[in-house]
Amino acid sequence: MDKAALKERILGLVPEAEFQENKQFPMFVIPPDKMHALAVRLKEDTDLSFDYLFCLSGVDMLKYFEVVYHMESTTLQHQLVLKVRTADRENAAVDTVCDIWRTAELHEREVYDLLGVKFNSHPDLRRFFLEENWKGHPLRKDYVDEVNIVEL
Amino acid sequence: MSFSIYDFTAFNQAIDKALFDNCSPFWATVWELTIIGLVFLIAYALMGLFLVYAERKVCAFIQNRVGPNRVGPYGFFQTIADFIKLMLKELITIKNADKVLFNIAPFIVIIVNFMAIAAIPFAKGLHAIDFDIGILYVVAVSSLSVVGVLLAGWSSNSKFSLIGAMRSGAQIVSYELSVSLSLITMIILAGTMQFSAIVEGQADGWFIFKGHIPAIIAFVVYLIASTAEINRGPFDLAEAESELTAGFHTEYSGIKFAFFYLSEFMNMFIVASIAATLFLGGWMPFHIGGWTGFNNVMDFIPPIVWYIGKTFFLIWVIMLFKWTFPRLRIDQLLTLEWKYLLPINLVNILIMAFIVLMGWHF
Amino acid sequence: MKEVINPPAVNIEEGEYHINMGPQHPSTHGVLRLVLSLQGETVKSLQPHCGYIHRGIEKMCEKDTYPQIIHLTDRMDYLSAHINNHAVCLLVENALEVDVPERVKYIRTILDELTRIASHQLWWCSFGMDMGGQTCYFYGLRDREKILDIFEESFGSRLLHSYYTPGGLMMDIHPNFQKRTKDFIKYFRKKIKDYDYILTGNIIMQERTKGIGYISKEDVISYGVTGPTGRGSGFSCDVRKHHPYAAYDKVDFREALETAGDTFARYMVRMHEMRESLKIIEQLIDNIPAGDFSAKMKAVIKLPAGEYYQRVEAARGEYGVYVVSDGNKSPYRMKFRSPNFSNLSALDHMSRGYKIADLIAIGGSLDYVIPDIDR
Amino acid sequence: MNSFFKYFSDIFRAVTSLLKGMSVTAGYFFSPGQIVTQQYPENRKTLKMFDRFKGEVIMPHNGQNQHRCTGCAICETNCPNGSIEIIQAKVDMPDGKKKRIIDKHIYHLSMCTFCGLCIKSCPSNALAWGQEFEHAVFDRTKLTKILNQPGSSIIKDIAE
Repeated sequence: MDKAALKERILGLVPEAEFQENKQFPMFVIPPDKMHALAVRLKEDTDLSFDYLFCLSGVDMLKYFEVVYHMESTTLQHQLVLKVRTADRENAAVDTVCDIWRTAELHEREVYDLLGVKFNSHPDLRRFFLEENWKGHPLRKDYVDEVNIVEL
Repeated sequence: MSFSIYDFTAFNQAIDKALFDNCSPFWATVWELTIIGLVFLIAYALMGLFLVYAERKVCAFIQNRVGPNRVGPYGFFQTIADFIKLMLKELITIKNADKVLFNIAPFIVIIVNFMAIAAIPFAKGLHAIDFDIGILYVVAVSSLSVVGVLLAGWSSNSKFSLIGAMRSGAQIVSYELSVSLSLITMIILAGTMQFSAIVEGQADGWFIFKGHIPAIIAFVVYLIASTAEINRGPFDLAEAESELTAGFHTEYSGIKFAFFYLSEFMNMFIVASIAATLFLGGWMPFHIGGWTGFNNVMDFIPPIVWYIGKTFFLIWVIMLFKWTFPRLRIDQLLTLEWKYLLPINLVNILIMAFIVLMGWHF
Repeated sequence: MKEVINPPAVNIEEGEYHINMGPQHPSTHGVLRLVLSLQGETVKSLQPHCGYIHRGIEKMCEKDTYPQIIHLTDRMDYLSAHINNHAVCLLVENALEVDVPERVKYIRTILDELTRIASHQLWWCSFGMDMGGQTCYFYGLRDREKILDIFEESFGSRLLHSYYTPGGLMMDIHPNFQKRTKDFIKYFRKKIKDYDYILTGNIIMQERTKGIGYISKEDVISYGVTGPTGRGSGFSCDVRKHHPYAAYDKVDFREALETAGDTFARYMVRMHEMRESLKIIEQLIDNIPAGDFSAKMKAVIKLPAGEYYQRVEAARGEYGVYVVSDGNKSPYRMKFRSPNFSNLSALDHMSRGYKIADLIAIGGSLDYVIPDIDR
Repeated sequence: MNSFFKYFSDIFRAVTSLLKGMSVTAGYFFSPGQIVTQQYPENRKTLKMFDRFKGEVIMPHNGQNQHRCTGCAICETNCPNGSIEIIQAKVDMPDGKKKRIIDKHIYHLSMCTFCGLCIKSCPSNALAWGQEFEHAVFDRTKLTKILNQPGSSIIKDIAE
């Protein structure tokens, strides 16, 4: 499916989605509550069949957190990027997709560890890299650590 | 007192006579035992150190390396340096370990080694005891070493050690069978269990040549099974460095670790000596029945050289096993024993018995 | 007493016990800690615990300029350092729409493939050692040394090269480079037969790996397992084929695919890949076009605001770089999609129900590099 | 009967595969000429690193104790982890103007990652790779080096 067809298809599934212009991949911003249902459709529908989630990253945009899903269909060879935004900095939470793509389990733990975005109904949401008693989330832009981060 | 490198009988008898002439029979026996004990202790330590050095050199050459070459010429004193280091190391005591068993375990392994060595004939007349059930004795004694390994693993209070010990238990118990059966095959051929008689019986040709194919099969089976019995690679599941870090001796340090390490090499030596004695004629030079001239030339080489040569060749083969093959898994190990070695062995005994019965051997 | 960090969230059944494998263990290939729950010797479940060498590379990248990031990506998957650097360079070049000289593309492709061979050699020898055959380790390292010598002569370092820069290369290749590479191909074609004799054909090794650590194609895709591990289960995921970069569209090579999905299949994929890489190098080494070794780049590289993603095929799987740029000289957010990270997530699934010894073999066949997981 | 033959063919296959492996290792055992180990401290005299070997960053000086560094501090900004510090000095030129020249080019070898960005970015080619690789010292402070030699000056035509 090419870019235009994908755009139409996704907007048909989630009318609230916002299309973003990008040279590489078709990119959409999805409302957080719609994400999980959309993800199920993306994997199940035969004309989409996005079965391979190759990257899941979290970005701190200061006003909001963004969780970015890069996915690909191994059969149809098309790619798609979805973004979910959450404005709450204290209790940022997004629905998990690790029941759809198993690879998300560790990726979501990493995002939770480093950015503090919680994932609802994740089976085992613990810190992945840092100790359990670590304070703060290092990849946040407002994170300060005078001991470990050396300013040059 | 006559001393000959070809025959130690007269030399031993002279010492024996001198002691009994000068002391009461009780003290003479005590002196004899002390002398033998000291000689064996020194020989054991030297042999162990040399074998460690030999293994490091052999594996180095196999792996395109030079091996130890810093201490002494060609690194010959490397193991002595290592031994001194191990002696000086702290003996770590483990919390919640069973202290008594933990301390006893290395000694059990070493004592078992000594007991087995006692029966081996090194040259003509050069052995501590010449039992008439020598083979039975060696097989019985060497199976005791599993006790040491099991105790070491169990008393360490470490899961890695425990897994290693349990593996070793299963392994030694099953491989004991194949070792004994392949030895029985040769006993049938030899008609005796006495080591000296077995060696004398090979004066006109080694058993591996005299016994046709069954002897060769028994030899191969014995090599495999005994390698497994002494926990050496590819059967080193009890240690399994890449799986269990060091298996049953994970928690040992210093001289206690050195005991386990030394005993592993001495086990290899014992196993190789038995194989050399039973299959390759022990200290008996290479003889071919009827070729008197050739036999005389062979006789010129002292028996102790023959013995050491054969033993070290077998040790080299066992080392080659370790440095070539990947390790087996525990279920494969047992499959190999119960599905392959044991049936082959049983059939082999039958064939051997048949051959001996018909008098088809040389 | 200090509390146990990250206690495992599993219920202990009767007869079940836990073992900490690592962070210091001979066959975790670094500081990976696996909490195993065992029943006898059978693995019931497994929990990876990472972060023992987490260096915060993604955070550091936010302070560095794009040419400086190169020296950090070196240190992630240090065994495919060139390929990691390639990803960052390609990302910057594609974002700025720089036309990279053909010569650079060819050299990069050759070096990537040499890196892949070197990495697979190290995998082979450490896999052999995991299986208990220590001699493999030395044979693998001996042959890898030849590649490292080529690297050292051409750009002075053996492991962490920092040779690629956005726009081209640090310096031109050494005059001896082609000759040495050709010598190496000749040498290695001979030596790879030893590999087959010692390990591939060995009955013990085959018995220990066939049917062990099975993972199906669906699971592989779902877990995002790529590289030789994914291709061992029949997941055609070679980025070089599907999204060709550098000079990969000009060479003829076969994507090594196996369908068995067990440890032996993964082993065979890597053995095939070494041979395919030799083929790729052979096709390119005599045809390196003359030209500049770098495109003209500005002194300060600034990416236009936006998001960029670049995928390359590293030795262990698909390596991705995701950059959010706000138009400054350093990225706003940089995320690395490291192949080992996803591959590790499947380890639990693969090893359940197998023995400890199998777990070691499965781990060896995944070929994880811990700094790449931890970043 | 079929399984009977399979049993023995299995054994035969296994034994041949093992013998193949042993032939390789025994082959290497008996050919010590293939040993690849380098005897390092002994071969110190003959050991020569490749021309491009990245041992350390040095500042080449010519016979008159002159270097090419202008003290522009581009290498300092380009260094990813702050292993270079430039200390500049102001000198009075004969025409009365003040001019900044290099006072100390401090190089922390302990922090250097050998990425080569300083050498690549230097506009006057003042830095180069040195082949020295035996960096072990007993005191960490000895790893901080001053690259411009004491009393050195800049080569005239670069200063202009």
